[in-house]
Amino acid sequence: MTLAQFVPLLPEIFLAVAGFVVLLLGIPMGRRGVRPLTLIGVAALAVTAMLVWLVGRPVDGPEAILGGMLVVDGMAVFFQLLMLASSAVALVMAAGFLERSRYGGGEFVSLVLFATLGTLIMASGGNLASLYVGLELMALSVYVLVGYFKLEVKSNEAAVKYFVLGAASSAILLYGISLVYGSLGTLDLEEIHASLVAVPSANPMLVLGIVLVGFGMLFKVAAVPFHVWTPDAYEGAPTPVTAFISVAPKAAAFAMFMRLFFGAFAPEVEYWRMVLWVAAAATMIYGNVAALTQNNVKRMLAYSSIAHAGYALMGLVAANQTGAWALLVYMLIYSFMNLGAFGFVILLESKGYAGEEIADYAGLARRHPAAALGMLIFMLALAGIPPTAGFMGKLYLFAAAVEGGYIVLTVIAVVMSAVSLFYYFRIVAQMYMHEGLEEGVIPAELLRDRWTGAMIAVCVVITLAVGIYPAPVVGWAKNAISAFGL
Amino acid sequence: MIITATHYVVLSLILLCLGLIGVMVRRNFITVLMSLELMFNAVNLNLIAFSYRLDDLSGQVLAIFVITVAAAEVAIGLGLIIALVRVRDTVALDEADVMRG
Amino acid sequence: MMDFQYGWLLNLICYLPLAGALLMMAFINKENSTGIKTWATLVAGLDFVISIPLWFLYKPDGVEFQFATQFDWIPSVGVQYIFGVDGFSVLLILLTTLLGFIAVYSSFTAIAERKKEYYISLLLLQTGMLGVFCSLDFILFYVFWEVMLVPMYFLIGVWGGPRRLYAAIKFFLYTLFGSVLMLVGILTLYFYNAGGLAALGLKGLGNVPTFSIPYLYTIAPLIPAEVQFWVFLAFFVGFAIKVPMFPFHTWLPDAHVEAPTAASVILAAVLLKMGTYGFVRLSMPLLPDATVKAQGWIGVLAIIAIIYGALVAMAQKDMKKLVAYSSVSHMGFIMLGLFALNEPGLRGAILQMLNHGVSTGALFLLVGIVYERRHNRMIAEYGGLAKVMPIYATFFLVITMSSIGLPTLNGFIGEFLILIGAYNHSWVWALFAASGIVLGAAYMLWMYQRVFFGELTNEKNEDLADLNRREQWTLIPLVIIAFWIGLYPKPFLDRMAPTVDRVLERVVVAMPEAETAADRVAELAAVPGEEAAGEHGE
Amino acid sequence: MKFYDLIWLIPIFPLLGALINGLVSNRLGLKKSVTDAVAIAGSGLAWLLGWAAIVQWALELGIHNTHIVSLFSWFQGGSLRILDGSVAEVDVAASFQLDPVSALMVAFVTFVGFLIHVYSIGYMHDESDRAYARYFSYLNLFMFSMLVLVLGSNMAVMFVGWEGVGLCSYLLIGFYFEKEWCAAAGMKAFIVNRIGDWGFLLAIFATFMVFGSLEFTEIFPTAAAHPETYAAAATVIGLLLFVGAIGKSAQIPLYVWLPDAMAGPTPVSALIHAATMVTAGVYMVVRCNVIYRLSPTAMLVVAIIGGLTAIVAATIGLVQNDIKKVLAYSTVSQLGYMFLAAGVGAFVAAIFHVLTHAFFKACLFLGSGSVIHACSGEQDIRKMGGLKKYMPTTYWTFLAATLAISGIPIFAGFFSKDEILAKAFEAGAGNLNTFASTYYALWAFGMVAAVLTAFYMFRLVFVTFHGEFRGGEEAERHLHESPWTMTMPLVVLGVLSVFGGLIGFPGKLFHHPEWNLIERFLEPVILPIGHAAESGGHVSQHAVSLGLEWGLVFLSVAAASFGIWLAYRFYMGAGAFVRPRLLAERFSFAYRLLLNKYWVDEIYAATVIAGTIKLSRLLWEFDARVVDGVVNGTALTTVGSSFISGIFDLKVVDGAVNLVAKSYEVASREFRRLQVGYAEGYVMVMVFGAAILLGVFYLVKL
Repeated sequence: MTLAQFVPLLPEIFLAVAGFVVLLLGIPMGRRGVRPLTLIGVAALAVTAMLVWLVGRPVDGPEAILGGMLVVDGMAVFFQLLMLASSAVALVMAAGFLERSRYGGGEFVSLVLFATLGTLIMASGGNLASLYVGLELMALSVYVLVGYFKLEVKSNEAAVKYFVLGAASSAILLYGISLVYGSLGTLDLEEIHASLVAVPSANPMLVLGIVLVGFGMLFKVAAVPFHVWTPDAYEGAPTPVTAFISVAPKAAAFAMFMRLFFGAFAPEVEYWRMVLWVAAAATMIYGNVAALTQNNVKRMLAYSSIAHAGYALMGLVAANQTGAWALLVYMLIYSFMNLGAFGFVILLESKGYAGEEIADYAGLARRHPAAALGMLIFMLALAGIPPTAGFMGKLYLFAAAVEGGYIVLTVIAVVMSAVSLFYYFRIVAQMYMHEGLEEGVIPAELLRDRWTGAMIAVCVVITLAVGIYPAPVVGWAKNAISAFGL
Repeated sequence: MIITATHYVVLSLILLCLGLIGVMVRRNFITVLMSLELMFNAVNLNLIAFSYRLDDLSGQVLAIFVITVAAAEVAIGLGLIIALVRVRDTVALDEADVMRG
Repeated sequence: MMDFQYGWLLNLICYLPLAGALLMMAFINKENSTGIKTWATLVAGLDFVISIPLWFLYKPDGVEFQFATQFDWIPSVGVQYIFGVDGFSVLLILLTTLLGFIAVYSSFTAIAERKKEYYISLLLLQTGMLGVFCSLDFILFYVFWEVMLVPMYFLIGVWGGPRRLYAAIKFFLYTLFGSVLMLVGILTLYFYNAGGLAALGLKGLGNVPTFSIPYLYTIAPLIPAEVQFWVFLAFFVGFAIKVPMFPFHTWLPDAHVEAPTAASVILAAVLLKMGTYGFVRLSMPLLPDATVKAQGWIGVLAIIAIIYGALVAMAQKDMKKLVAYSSVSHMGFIMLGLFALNEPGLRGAILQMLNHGVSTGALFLLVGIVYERRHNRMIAEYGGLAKVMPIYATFFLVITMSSIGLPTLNGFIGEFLILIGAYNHSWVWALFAASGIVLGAAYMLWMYQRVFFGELTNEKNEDLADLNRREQWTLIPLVIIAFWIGLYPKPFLDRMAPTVDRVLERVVVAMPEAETAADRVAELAAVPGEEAAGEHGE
Repeated sequence: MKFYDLIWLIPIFPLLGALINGLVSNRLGLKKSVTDAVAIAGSGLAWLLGWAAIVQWALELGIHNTHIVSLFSWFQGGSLRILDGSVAEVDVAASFQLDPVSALMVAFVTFVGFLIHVYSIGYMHDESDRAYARYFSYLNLFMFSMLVLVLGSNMAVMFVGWEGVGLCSYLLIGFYFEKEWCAAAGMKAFIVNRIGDWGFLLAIFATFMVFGSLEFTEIFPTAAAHPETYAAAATVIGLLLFVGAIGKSAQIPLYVWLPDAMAGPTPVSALIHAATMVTAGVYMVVRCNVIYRLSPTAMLVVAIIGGLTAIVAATIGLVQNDIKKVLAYSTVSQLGYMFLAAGVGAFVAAIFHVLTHAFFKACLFLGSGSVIHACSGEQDIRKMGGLKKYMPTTYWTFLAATLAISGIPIFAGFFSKDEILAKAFEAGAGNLNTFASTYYALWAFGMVAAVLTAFYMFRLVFVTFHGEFRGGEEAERHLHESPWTMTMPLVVLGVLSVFGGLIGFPGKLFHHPEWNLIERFLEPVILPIGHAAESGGHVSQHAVSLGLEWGLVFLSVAAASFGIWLAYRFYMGAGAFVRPRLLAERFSFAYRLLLNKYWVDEIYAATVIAGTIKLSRLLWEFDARVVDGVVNGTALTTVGSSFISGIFDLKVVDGAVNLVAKSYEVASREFRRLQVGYAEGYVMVMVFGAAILLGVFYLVKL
């Protein structure tokens, strides 16, 4: 056991240390500390990213660390960089919001860092144990983040619900893991895969185990019927937290999903594909339809993120090369367009409170044309209208499903994505086609917040750039998933 | 009679279900926490039983992880309970329902 | 296959409006309305001017696609950026640039508020439409196809009438529903050409994956009938909604009635052509088998549209709605011509696309002109206008005549060729379709009479100003084109010939062996005349 | 200089006139004098060039050579597989042809047209400059279209003129567009004509499908060469063509537009609705005589429709009191004669009657115009009378024309009408196409119609020009003869209606067939059919003996004289107006029937028009409610728009109909109900959901 073996582990180690440092610094600085700590946090994430890049780059084939506890391969690098970036964006967006709130910044930043650390491990875990730990690290930090505004009724309530459901689900997940362990005698993904390839087993215990693990993952990606926590958690959590949990943890969950089901359980695909098919269809339909009549933007975006999870699941159902890299590309695109959308929710303030009602957007185009344009772009992207990245992301997922021959699923998906246009454009219509001067409407004001603004700009750029010239991202993703023998 | 892994599995399954039902039906947050603990321990029972039968340590290692994590979980849970009590002085879960639909 | 000479010109034409819009967004203050107008007019005008060379540089006897540009866009999935046009798209591009310019030029006084956004939307819309006509890669095509919708949504939704929000979202959703299904069709085709569709047990052709339309043309004959059927169905929904064909047409009246004049003009003149363009460019040459099988159904739908649209138009009280329904009828003619699947039919249909663009575009302009003066489109509000607005009445009469297909005007040539084509396929089709020209005359002239003739009853109309110079200039080009096509359509027909041939040479292969001359003469003898011939024999 | 190569210029002159008057003079506000100059030049040049070309052609090339001037290829539809399996090019040429028929038509169209232009100068001088220019540009435009119609060397070009004259008549009938009913009449004319055009178009397509060409010089020889092959096709084409003719030439059942067309200025009625346009149908049938001769059915239909129209229209004419209405119905009836002629294979007679009719009917209309002009717009003959002494020229010309139409020997009408009746009788006697009895009946109709014609025409003359003026002193003071511009054409036409008929002198009766100039002139047009034996269409010339021929002549003269005598008894001298009133009371129903023109207009209004409009309203409802609702599933837009725009009411009203909308809305609400709001509930949802998934899983797997 030499130190050299720990080198590939540097990013995680560094991030953990950084997390503690921030935590400690946070105690004396209190509320004043928000921005400096945020900067430190971002710096830490940047350094981690650099380390990930350095560690990941020399790797051509996957490299197992600590006896296969963690695996550094293309996919891990892709997801880790993605999650570091999105966490950084979320952090910066949060700064101003926290300052305006009456809660300090120290714990917040460190919690985000720890959650990110958890997601990193989820993306690179090569063993059920390490994956579980990563998952919990992420989950526990997020519970706290959701309840961060501990004296706000909604925030607290959201945390409570999320916590109870999350705990229960992770128990189920664990139970599944235990059954898998019981029937195969190992927790290492490689070995599981190998043994399943050797003898594709119909052992009911194993199958049940896989299915239960699947349930656990479906909960994390907020797929029907395990989506129930999402709307409340998203609505109740402080908006920057919502922005954060809607991207990094979700991406991580999908990463873990792929590790488990493409990596380990691939040979059993015929058993779990059907479940995922149903879940995917149900998720797309439920998410989009339930979103139609929402009037709270955060809640609407929550349902929309459920719907998007449904689209992403198509990649898993297809279970082919295209599906795999399409999922990667989609996660990247989804993260930035979603962050951007939430960025505006953060900035919008109505009568001293966060402007969360759709009506608060009335006439935004008149008062802040640039902002309205930005929001328009994100709405188009979420609805999957070209030339935004959202279209490209969906395109590949649909392609994957068609290639797999799941025409019905694809048709459901496309029809539902057309439906989704309707509720996204309710916001657009408010911004452009209402004066915001009607009776009883006091339009919300857009706060001046350079940091958040800058982050939104970044998201806009990425959303458009990837939409217009997706080639590099696609190429990268394609190489990244070479790990799986799909 | 010989105790086989199957017995443990059945037992753990029962425990798991008890825990789940507890979470479903109990209103008191603290009881719910305990039910959750029950579920985790069902898992642990499983893991240890298997690891014993397969005579492979990784199961027990995981079990230890689980215990630790469960502890952390409880800590957070209790924290939330305190917060809950502070904002609307009750520990009844189903009274926290301002958000719905 | 492709001629890359002057490829830059096509790109320039397509992206100039976009560039113009961006510059306007960046540099022109939204208060400076003259600046905005001048700039927009300048850009649109310039775009038209630089598109004129296409007319002369296009070589009808040259290779299939000209002015081409081609490079990899998303190499890892075989998406390419392919621009290129044949005679057919050249004509539509010219139509687009001309009407784009007219639309801008006609909105000076009509649009009072949020001018900047308005002209930006118009310019963006133009880039979208031109892109559709230029692109020869399925994904590229699809991208432009949807990009187009957004500015139109805003044009209707922001500057439209009282029910604009409804109309706008309806327009958007209808078209979107169609196009997403089309996307599924595209992907199926793509994978069939490449690896195949695993779970359906469809073995693909195993070619290198590509979305290039010219390439897919070459594999069209290899596609089995059932695949063709499903893909055709997917495409059909997309295009039929856009056309719009009979059961899918209801978005059209709403969109037209609520849209501002310029938007109506563009919508009628260019957007509706997208659907028929799709049929000619994609469905028919790519899926000849399914095309031939669908011929009967689509023909019947088209005939229903012709008569149904005309009858419903007759019942309208709102001028714009009347013209909108007349579009349904006219588009029915175009579909009929296309699916007669013979040379005159196709030529007539393509020519009729231009005619409809010119005539109906002009009609919407004309209606818009009185609407601008009186903010009322109800036929009942008018009457006797010929007395106060003679010039207006004259223009309106000429356009009316062109739209009801009076010889020496454009409408006649199109309808004549379409009908002779239809007759060639089945005299029953022609029998019913031709009744469209009677009904057409009925509803148009009835409207004309109620609006322009009779006593000048409504005193609100007594001091209506006749057309000013600008308004006349928006109409004159259209009138000139109407007469040009009516009197000497050869240049147009020559340019579209290669496209028509391409479609036919593919479709004809799929056709069932045509009956021998004898049967067909007998079939004709089976209509009246037969017993007479008998008696005559005695 | 070869004028016959410039025949394409003949229509161009009037077109230029129309353009100048229509576009320029309004803009520059030119005086009437300029307008006159332009218009007269337009029609005059056409006249001169036309005659020059015809004469030169007849002399240099000979009437047997059809002369074709092809300008350019108009439009090309590509190739098409026609019925006999061969492939034909749809390539329509803009080309004109000069042959006996078109020459004859051009000759009198340009001439009469010119006269009526001159007449109009006097008649329209009260109009404002603007309207004046508009009138003349329309009139010139009409000349253009009419000339294109008659000169066109293929069906497509002919159709151009065909529709063109329709447009012009629409514009001219609706000339006084401030008057609701004028505009309405114009529209009626156009739409009814369109129904005819529908047939014509289909005929064109059928022709192409059969012969692979639209050029007359290619179609007819082919058809004539192989009668059996094309017999069936000829029936279809012939009947479809005739639908067109019915529309344009106002035959039963589409004649209703012509009487209303009298809403236009009187010169227009004279030119378009008497002399030229309405005879286009006859021209077309004669032009296509080969087709018809191949098809007994078509011939019979043409003859029957013609005969019926002749008599029905005449009966209506008996009781009308509007001077122009009477003339209108007489026109319809005369057109009936022409079709009767064509139907019995007497195509020459048909054209001959077109010609003479052009003379006397134009004369009559112009005369009535001059009367109306004098009576300052009054058209009711009951308010006239005794005009003879105020306007002699008008009277004498009018009388001449009346004698002509009634078929009194020497006068133009006599020769043509007599020939038609003779030919009808021959058709019966010769048992043409085995329809002997029918043709006898039609001949009888013709005879009766002749009596009626003579009666109502002289009724008109007596009531208008004889007796006492019944219009009151005020009006009487204004009575005056019209200016020379109006009387001059009257005189010319009057003279022609007296002597014009001689060109068709029935030399046969005097063993000198060659005296019949027109028959010799038109002979080349009547192509000999392949094997005359089974072709039918021809009547053996000796079906009727010479004596019988003479008998027929006297019979028709007698008929005419009887009609005149009757009119005299009814409307002249002591017991004037008594008998008619008695009759009207005795047979009051018949009287009202005729007075209301058999209520045909009312019937059409009640059935066809009302039906169409009802249907369209109904379909609109259908469109708004059903199609919009269910078929397209405007679901979201409905719920949606109601949300966005807050106009729930409006949308959900017609959205409530549609199921999808509801289903989405309901689904959305139901789904949201799952989100109960408290944790335990959520766990339950999850557990049940999981259970369902497991169920699916096991079902699908096992």
